[in-house]
Amino acid sequence: MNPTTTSLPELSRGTVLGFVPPQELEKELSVTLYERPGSYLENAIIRGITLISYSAIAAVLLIFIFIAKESLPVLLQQTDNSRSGLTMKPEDAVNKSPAELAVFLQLTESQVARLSPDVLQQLIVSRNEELKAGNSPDSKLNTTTWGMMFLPYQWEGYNMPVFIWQPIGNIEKYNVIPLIFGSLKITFIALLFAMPLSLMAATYVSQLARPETREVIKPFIELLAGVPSVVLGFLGLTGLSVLLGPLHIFDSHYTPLNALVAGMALALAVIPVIFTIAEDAITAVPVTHKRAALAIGATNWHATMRVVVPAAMPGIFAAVVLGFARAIGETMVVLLASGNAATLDLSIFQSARTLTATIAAELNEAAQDSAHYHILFFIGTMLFFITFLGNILADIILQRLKSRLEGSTAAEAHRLAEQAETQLGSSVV
Amino acid sequence: MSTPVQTYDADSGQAKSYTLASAPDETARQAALPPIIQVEHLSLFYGRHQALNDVTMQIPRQAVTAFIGPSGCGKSSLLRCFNRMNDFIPKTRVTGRVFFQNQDIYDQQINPIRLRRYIGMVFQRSNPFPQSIFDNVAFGLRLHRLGTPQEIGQQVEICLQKVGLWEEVKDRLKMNAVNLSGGQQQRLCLARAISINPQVLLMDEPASALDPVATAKIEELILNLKQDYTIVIVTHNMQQAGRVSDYTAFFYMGQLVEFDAKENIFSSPKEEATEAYINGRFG
Amino acid sequence: MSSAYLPETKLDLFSVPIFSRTTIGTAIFRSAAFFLAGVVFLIVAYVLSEGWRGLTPGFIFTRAGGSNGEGMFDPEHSGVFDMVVGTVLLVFLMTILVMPVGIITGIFLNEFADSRSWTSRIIRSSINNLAGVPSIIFGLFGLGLFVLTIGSGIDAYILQTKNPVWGKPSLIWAALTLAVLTLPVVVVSTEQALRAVPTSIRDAALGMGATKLQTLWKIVLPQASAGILTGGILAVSRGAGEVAPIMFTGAVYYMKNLPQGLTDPFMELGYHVYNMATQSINIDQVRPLLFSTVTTLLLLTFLLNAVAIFARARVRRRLQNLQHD
Amino acid sequence: MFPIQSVAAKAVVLLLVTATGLAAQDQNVTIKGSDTMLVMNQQLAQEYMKEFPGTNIQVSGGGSGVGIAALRDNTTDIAAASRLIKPKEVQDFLVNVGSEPSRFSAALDGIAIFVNTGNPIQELTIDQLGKIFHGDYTNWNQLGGPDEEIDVYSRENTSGTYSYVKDEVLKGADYTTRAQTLPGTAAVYDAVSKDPKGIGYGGIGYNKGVKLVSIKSDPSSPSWLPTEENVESQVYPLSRSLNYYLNPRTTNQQAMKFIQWVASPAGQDVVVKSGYFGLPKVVAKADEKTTAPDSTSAPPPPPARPVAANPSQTSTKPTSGETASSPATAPAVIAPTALMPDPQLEPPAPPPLSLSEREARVLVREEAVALREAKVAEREEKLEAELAFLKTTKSK
Repeated sequence: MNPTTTSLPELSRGTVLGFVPPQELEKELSVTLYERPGSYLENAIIRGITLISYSAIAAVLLIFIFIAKESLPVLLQQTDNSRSGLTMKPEDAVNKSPAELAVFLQLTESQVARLSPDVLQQLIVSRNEELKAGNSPDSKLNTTTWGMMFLPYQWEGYNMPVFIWQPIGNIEKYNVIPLIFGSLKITFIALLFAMPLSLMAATYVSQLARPETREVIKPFIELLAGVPSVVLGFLGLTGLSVLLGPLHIFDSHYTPLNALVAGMALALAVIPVIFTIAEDAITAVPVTHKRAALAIGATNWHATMRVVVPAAMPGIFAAVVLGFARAIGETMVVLLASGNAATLDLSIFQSARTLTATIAAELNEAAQDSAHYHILFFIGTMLFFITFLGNILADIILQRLKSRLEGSTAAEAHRLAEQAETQLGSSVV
Repeated sequence: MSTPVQTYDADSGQAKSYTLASAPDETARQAALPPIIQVEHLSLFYGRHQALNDVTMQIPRQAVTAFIGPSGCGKSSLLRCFNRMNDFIPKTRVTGRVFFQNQDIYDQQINPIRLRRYIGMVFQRSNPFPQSIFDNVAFGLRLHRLGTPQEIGQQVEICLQKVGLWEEVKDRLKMNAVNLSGGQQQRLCLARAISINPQVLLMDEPASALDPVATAKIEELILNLKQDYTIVIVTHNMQQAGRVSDYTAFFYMGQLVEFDAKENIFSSPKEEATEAYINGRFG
Repeated sequence: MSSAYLPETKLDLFSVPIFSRTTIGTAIFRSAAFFLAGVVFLIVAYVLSEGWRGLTPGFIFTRAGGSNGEGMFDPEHSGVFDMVVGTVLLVFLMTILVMPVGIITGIFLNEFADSRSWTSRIIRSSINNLAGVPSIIFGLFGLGLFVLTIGSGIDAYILQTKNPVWGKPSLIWAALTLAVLTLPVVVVSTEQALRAVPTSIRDAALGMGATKLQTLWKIVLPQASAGILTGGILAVSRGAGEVAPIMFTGAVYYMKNLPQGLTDPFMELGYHVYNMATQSINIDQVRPLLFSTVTTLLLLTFLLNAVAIFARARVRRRLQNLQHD
Repeated sequence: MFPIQSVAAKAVVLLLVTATGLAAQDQNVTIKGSDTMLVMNQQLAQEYMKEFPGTNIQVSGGGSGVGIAALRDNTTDIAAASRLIKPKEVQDFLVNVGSEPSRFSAALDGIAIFVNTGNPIQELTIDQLGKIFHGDYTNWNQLGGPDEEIDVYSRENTSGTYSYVKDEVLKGADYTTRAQTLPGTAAVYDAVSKDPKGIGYGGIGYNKGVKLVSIKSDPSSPSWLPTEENVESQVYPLSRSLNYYLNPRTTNQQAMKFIQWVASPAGQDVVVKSGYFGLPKVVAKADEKTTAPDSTSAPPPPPARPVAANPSQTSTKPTSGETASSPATAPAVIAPTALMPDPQLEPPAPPPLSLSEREARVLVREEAVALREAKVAEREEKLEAELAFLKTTKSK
């Protein structure tokens, strides 16, 4: 007796789609199981998807290569803006070897070879002009060395070694320490405002607020992400600086556009970043954790602070790190609102100049392939690495959060899943 | 009446083979048919963790086979090996062989996607697609290009009738399946699974998330469906295994401890561990 | 007056202490949240109150520079029509360019790549880094790669023309630069949208014998589409406000005609705001114009953001409903 | 070549040209560069296009450096620069283009020094100013003002104005590190108008809401305000010119035409309307008279510096052969002959130079004239020395 043939037609009133009679099953399987319908197309599509995904890597690599290439002369210390005063007479050009000319003109030999004699002479005239130093002994210095860029130096006319960023003028001064200091100072102030506010708000919105409140508050704060930074900078420049004006009673050196104004305006740009990521991280903590705490009589507040927030700590930390990266990379706000004075003043009522604002303001005007141009790209490289490190740090932390919530390996994840299923199942049945 | 099962086993020295002894008539009839799935020395690794250790067994045709055992014993993993759903878990490694209708499904040449058309699966939590009820059931038919639109319509009706859902939903086939109750959703998933007439139906704790009434309905369905399909069900509910299964396999720590007709397992287990588990002394 | 029947120690189920850690802590957190919302409200209110007066249809539909050459900073006669058109065109092009790549990358990361594999890690950290690159660097990058390398390359080798056609700042290059800039936004929100689709649904489809692509196309993408769209809108609103990247790659301060082709430059709202804030000769005279323009820009980005936030909330709610069963 | 390839190539070309749209219909001129000149350029462009329909002028900012780099890369027709081209940039041009760009002056600008309206300070010497900007004076009472800190407002160090003040006022010394640098001259004016302790500098065109300070070169000389005539006559110590740079080999006739138009009365009217000062025709006449090699209608470059810094500035350099042959063809507008536009396209010739009322006013001021002539003489001397130098170069 064959059960399949007897039972199935009873139930079916029409064709039994996909039914394979047992006697034919083995034969059919031996064919169909080996079929790969459309798999070439599928593979091609998947390969295409993979390939396109690599374009993100390509973009970052291209950007990095582009920045690094332009900062290479500084990194390799090939730039030299010392002015020896040793000029070359244009008429001597014919006697000089291409190599000598190349060194003198700071060109490659192949470039020199392509120049017509006329142009060559004009170049020498122009280069002579550049080399004709002022009368300052500082003009013989190469101000693009590591030492000059990172250590204080006693310039002519100063009575002690100082850090100075003044890249325009007879003697270019490229000390980047005030810029790094300014970036850190403003970023620090911004985080000082943004961090507690946005973290508290994130915790409140995610855990403490009633649903109706959350529905109103959350979109409002997230709306801040939609304010273009040029508008934030403009508001800092025209609104905040006036609003904070009365603070000048605290400091006789008070300047209307200062690190505080810029920091607060920057905080507005950073808050949505920290808020969104932290809120996501806190919401991602399984609700069971909190219920467990609530079930033993904790208040909502205690359950949130003792159970949920600690569980989301890595995510919160990552939010802060990403906020830091955003703050240090933000350009327009600080350019407009910080006053941009490259000082090493600790006072928050003093202006400060950031790395990004320096790039934005000066790159426009720097002559291409000048030392100034290369140093600005060197700053760009530094920024790239700072954000890169920040991102990697955040990535590692987030990964840890994930494995904390999901289990570290696939096997463990599987085991945990099975355990959870068991608990759930037995509790119901 | 005892019927020894013919095992396909080349090196039987180490392998465990079972004789399905003193089973009732129906079991004997099932046992007389060639097994539909044969497992040989199957071991499964998730990364460094070994989930299954040298399992050898056969799944009888036209019967309900239940896998029982404590959490983490590997029963679900084995079930997922049958239609290669484990492929999707990264770093999974399999040794040994699994035959489905004498085809080695871990053969390099096998297309696991085709395999799943013959071996359907119902999951622990109901997972209807967020589409209409009709589209849910018709999904597989359309996917595998089975039948004309009219035939698909008929088939949907048949399947919904088979799972006893037709009367409940026939007026709202266009409704989003997500809005059904938990039990209804699970039955819908069942209907979806059988819509393409698979040879084997794998059920991974299909009733564990349901209330007793819904569970009873599912169990009833299982008993009905075993007329048409070979069913393998994973459950940690002993009573359920007792109620629905013809054969029961007990797993412990990734190993198959005992596999026999339900009556034998529940009344006279051969292994101490099985007895301990059935009597609720651990697990 | 207490009754003698009640036990001496009674359960306190009603009192709520006024000054407990709970109430004070919650109050502080609540005030932080409301303070932030208030700040946003203030900013919007300030800009709107200064700018709404000038925000007439006439303002939006009048060509920049006025009809009789009053100049772009004349608040009486100048409009922002060119800038609105330029912004819309730019953002539209950018969306077309960034969406496919961003969505596909998001799909790859979430559906095809093992999240612990090196490829996906490198891609993911690339995306994060892209998000962290200062926007001014994007501008230079766009100028260096798109305008001066690719554009000039097209001119020199394909069109073989001396007069730059592609090798100059234009709409297409600015849009491409912005596309690179907004790529992370799209990728991340695509990933989030995909992650929100329950695995069980994927398993169901795969268990029916669907291939990965079929599962993706028939089950996952329809589910995630709203979330993916959100990403697109967020990218658009981010792109609409950026100034630095387009400064060198296509935005012009003034031109007579509206852009008519991919290789035309364009005027843009954000850039216009920047110029007015820093270059205007008479800051008081320009202020109303400036605020009206800022209002236009804000309304544009807010509108897009509001749509995105609304869409995301809806998606989230739907998913929560799904998971509650 | 296989036909399929050429067909494909043609298709690509067609596609690219189609995508280019209708852009080619109008005659395009692009002006890019100095932010200071943005507003003026826009107004000039708008006026010019009204007068000559069928042209399409695009104006964009970015900075003088960006403009000059764009000119070198051939991505703009005209570079606007509020400063003179730097030696490094000249070298860049020579290497990449083979010649240096030609300079044309568009307007004059006086760098105003200004304080808050509440500040009693009336006049300052260049020396005092230098000490303020350098940070030697930190309190207004050191200058006879109230006992208050001095807040120094400056432009970004890339602004042409910044360099100019650094050279002319600070004599090359550094600004105090506490100087606040603001993006845009308007921002500096705005900041000083709000800050009672502030002092700033910037183009005269922006002058609103502040008090201008009279400047004198040394304590004994008279002090000058940056008024139109004082700037034109160069008696005001801080005067400079705003320039256009053009690639001498440009094929864009329309660009040339535009520049000529800017120097014409119609163009100069717009310049004045946009807040800057027109080009002094008197000086142009003086140039003609002294047969200065820079046969432009341009004003003398700001005193002393440009000539010293940039000898190669002169356009009748023997090296650019064609230009030397006919320096007198266009006395008022500086056009190297290679650039001379089509007769058809040629704009109406600028009217012959005559003494306008404005110039007459200037001439009345005897002091001013004396000073100016001294300056012209000085410049002439330098130019002659320069010429001699170049001649030796050539003969060699």
